[in-house]
Amino acid sequence: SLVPAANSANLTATQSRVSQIMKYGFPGLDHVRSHSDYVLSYDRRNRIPHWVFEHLTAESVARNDAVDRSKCDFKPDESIHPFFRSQNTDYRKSGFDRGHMAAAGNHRLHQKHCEETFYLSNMAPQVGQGFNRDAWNTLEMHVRKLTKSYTNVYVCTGPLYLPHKEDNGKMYVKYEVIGSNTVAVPTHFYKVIVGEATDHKLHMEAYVMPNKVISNDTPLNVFQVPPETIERAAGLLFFDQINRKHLTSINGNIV
Amino acid sequence: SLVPAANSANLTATQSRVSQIMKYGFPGLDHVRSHSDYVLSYDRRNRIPHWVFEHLTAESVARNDAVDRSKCDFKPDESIHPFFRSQNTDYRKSGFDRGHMAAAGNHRLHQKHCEETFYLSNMAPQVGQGFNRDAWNTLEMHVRKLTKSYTNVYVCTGPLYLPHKEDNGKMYVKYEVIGSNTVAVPTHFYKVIVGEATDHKLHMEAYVMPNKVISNDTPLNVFQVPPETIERAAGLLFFDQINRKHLTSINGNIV
Amino acid sequence: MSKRKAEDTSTEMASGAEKISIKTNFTIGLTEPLKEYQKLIETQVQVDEIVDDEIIKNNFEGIAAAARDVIWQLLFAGSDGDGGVTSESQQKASELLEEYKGDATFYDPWEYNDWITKLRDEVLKKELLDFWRDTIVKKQLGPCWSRDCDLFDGDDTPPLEFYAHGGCTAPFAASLKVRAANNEIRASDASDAESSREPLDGEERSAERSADDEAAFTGVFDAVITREQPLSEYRDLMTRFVLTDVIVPDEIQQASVKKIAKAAQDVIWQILFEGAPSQEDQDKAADLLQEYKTDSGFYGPWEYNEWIFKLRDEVLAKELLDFWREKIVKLELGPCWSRDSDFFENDDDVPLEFYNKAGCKAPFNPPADT
Ligand SMILES: [Mg+2]
Ligand SMILES: [Mg+2]
Repeated sequence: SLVPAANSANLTATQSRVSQIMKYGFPGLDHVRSHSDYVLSYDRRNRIPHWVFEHLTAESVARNDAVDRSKCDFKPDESIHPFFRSQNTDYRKSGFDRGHMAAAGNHRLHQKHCEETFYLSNMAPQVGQGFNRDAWNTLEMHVRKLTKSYTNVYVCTGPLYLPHKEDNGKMYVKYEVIGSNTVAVPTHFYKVIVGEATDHKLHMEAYVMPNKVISNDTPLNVFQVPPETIERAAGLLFFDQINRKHLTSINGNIV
Repeated sequence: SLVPAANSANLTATQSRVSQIMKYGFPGLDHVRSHSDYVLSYDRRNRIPHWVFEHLTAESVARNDAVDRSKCDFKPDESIHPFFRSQNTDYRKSGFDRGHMAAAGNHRLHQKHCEETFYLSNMAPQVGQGFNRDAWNTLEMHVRKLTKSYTNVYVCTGPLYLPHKEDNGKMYVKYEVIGSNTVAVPTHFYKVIVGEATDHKLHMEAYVMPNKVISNDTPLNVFQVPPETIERAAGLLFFDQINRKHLTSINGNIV
Repeated sequence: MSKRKAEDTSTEMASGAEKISIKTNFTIGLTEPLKEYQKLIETQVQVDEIVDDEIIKNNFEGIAAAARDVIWQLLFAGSDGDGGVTSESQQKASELLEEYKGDATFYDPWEYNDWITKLRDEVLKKELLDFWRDTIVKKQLGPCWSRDCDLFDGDDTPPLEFYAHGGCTAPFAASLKVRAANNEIRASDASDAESSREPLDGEERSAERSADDEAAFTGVFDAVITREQPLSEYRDLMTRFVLTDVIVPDEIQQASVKKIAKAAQDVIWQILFEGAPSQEDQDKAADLLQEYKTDSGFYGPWEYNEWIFKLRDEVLAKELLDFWREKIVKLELGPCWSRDSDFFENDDDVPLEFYNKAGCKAPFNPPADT
């Protein structure tokens, strides 16, 4: 079963919360794990997620002093087979941050929601200064801010391994792997977002950012791409349950 | 009898044939496709299989003149979404063979069995001369020959993307991608085999070969590796339904 | 079910297919047959706009038929009437045949395989023995098999018989024999190995585990840092008991990190506040403080963030204003926040207030959005 048995409402992944988060379809079905406030598909070969899915509202991202961040700690995900589980030791001295895919700041309703974003299965190695702590964070804040314009914000986040052309004219995919569990360092990260307005109209935005130092004065829209580009590269289909013709806008352009 | 009777009921992927092939467990569950005589898991990001599973007997690999190879032709797999489907055009002029994962020569009971191994979803780019047509073929013939010693032979085949260390001391995964669908060229291929003897004892063999020209005088046992090595690298668990303690031998060593 | 299947197929159908007309009648002249053939393949088969396998195959069949025609003409048309084929014609036929076979291995070997036997028979009948030996046999232009083409398996029958004419043998016959012999040797090697190899001993590693690894694993060790070389002693403790290759349970590792951190706090406190610290003392304390802060960014910043306030207050109380300005403020040794540690996000609290003492302010700007 995708969903662990629920004891207290909201604090474990209930069937109904999962259907709410995944309302517009699963991008893929490989090793899906449901947490109390986000859903994740795990890439056992690369020891990082394929995708994580979140459902945000103004309430879930609001500041909440009842959530104590100091009780949140990066921890290995025991539900992943030890052969494929990343460890804190893989990241130490690697030069990369343990970058949240489902951002901690998106899950502020309950202590447990926040704590569950600290599973290492929700992390991917990200350049720290200049990326995770800067441009990528700006994008995460932009997503949270969308809850001011939309009643519901759905966001899918994950890694990409994009090819580049070399001098011999051939295309190659190349990425670093860190630690004894050879955790993949993605070349890029994506976010595909759908905002549901009060009039029920749907607006999509899609972003790809390179996993490297990005100048702080780069505007966010530089990173917008057609969602199909991400789908082809990631091997996933996003918001499959929405006919693209029913979208009012993509990346701000009326469709 | 473990061998399907030669009638039309066996010409599509029947539930019972699938359970027979997959008797000892699925290595993973990502986009599983069942054909009439093999089962495949498709990697939509890399446009090649994660793994293919076959069940071989002396009968299924025996020469059969009723199967006309000239009617077999490489064809795109329409069951794969067009974003993720490899095409013949991806391979042309690439310098790589369309390398069968489930080998055509393992499926000689029926015309349809053979033809279905020609779906491009069953292919991965392989070096032709010196690999697909030589060392890798030798390994495939070795597997067929095992049907002389064992009543049932189960074999799982697939690609690997192994990291290497560069001069800066860091580890990288690097592989070429070909064609407009960016089909991945794996760095290595694996086979994990279980032979079921007449006394019901189980024997496992596991091989990894680099996707490059291999000298014809290299003995096969040079490529034997502990099965765990492949599992960690591939992100898969092979023959999960067999307790490793119940194996009589691994790579010829009594365990 | 996907709501998007319909759209996807419709866009796929529009892919270039109808732009190129389906032609099956291709012709290749006798003057520059190779060039003409290559041009046709380039424009009608290998062009990126054509992606439909049916059209590609159809065009290839048409061009291949034209190639077969012209090869036949080049080799046999001259010989009955005006006596013999010129070596120039043979040369042209040879080049084109080789190119055609190369393409046939990818697009369709079956027609080629059928036809090449007819060509051979005619070549032998017309006694074009030079062409037979130097082109067909030497360049291995007989039927495609697994050595030429990914459509075949290695256990298909090699076309040995095809070449066994006019005093020739297949150029690959010798290597086939070597391979067969090798396979026999391999088979016997494998059975030898079965008896001789010992099972691997998985326990070896643990027997060799050093005393340090043992201590790292159990967390039982003394963390002592002296005033003499505090940074190198701190690093030594971290290296031996934390940065080990042994897999240590996270709780034990955290306790070890805390123990070493406590030792670092103690020695920094001693250096700064037990007697008047020299410049050298202050440098030492700052070096260690900086390293300790960096590590706490990874292992958990909470203790550091609490303690650094106490340190600050004591530094200001003791009026160590140089240390405050040149070290704590300038090196940003205040509480960890998102710039220092992946535990935080940019919209978490920014420790601006910490630095607002003794005429200083934070040496960084708050993020634009807070
Ligand atoms: Mg982050
Ligand atoms: Mg092959």
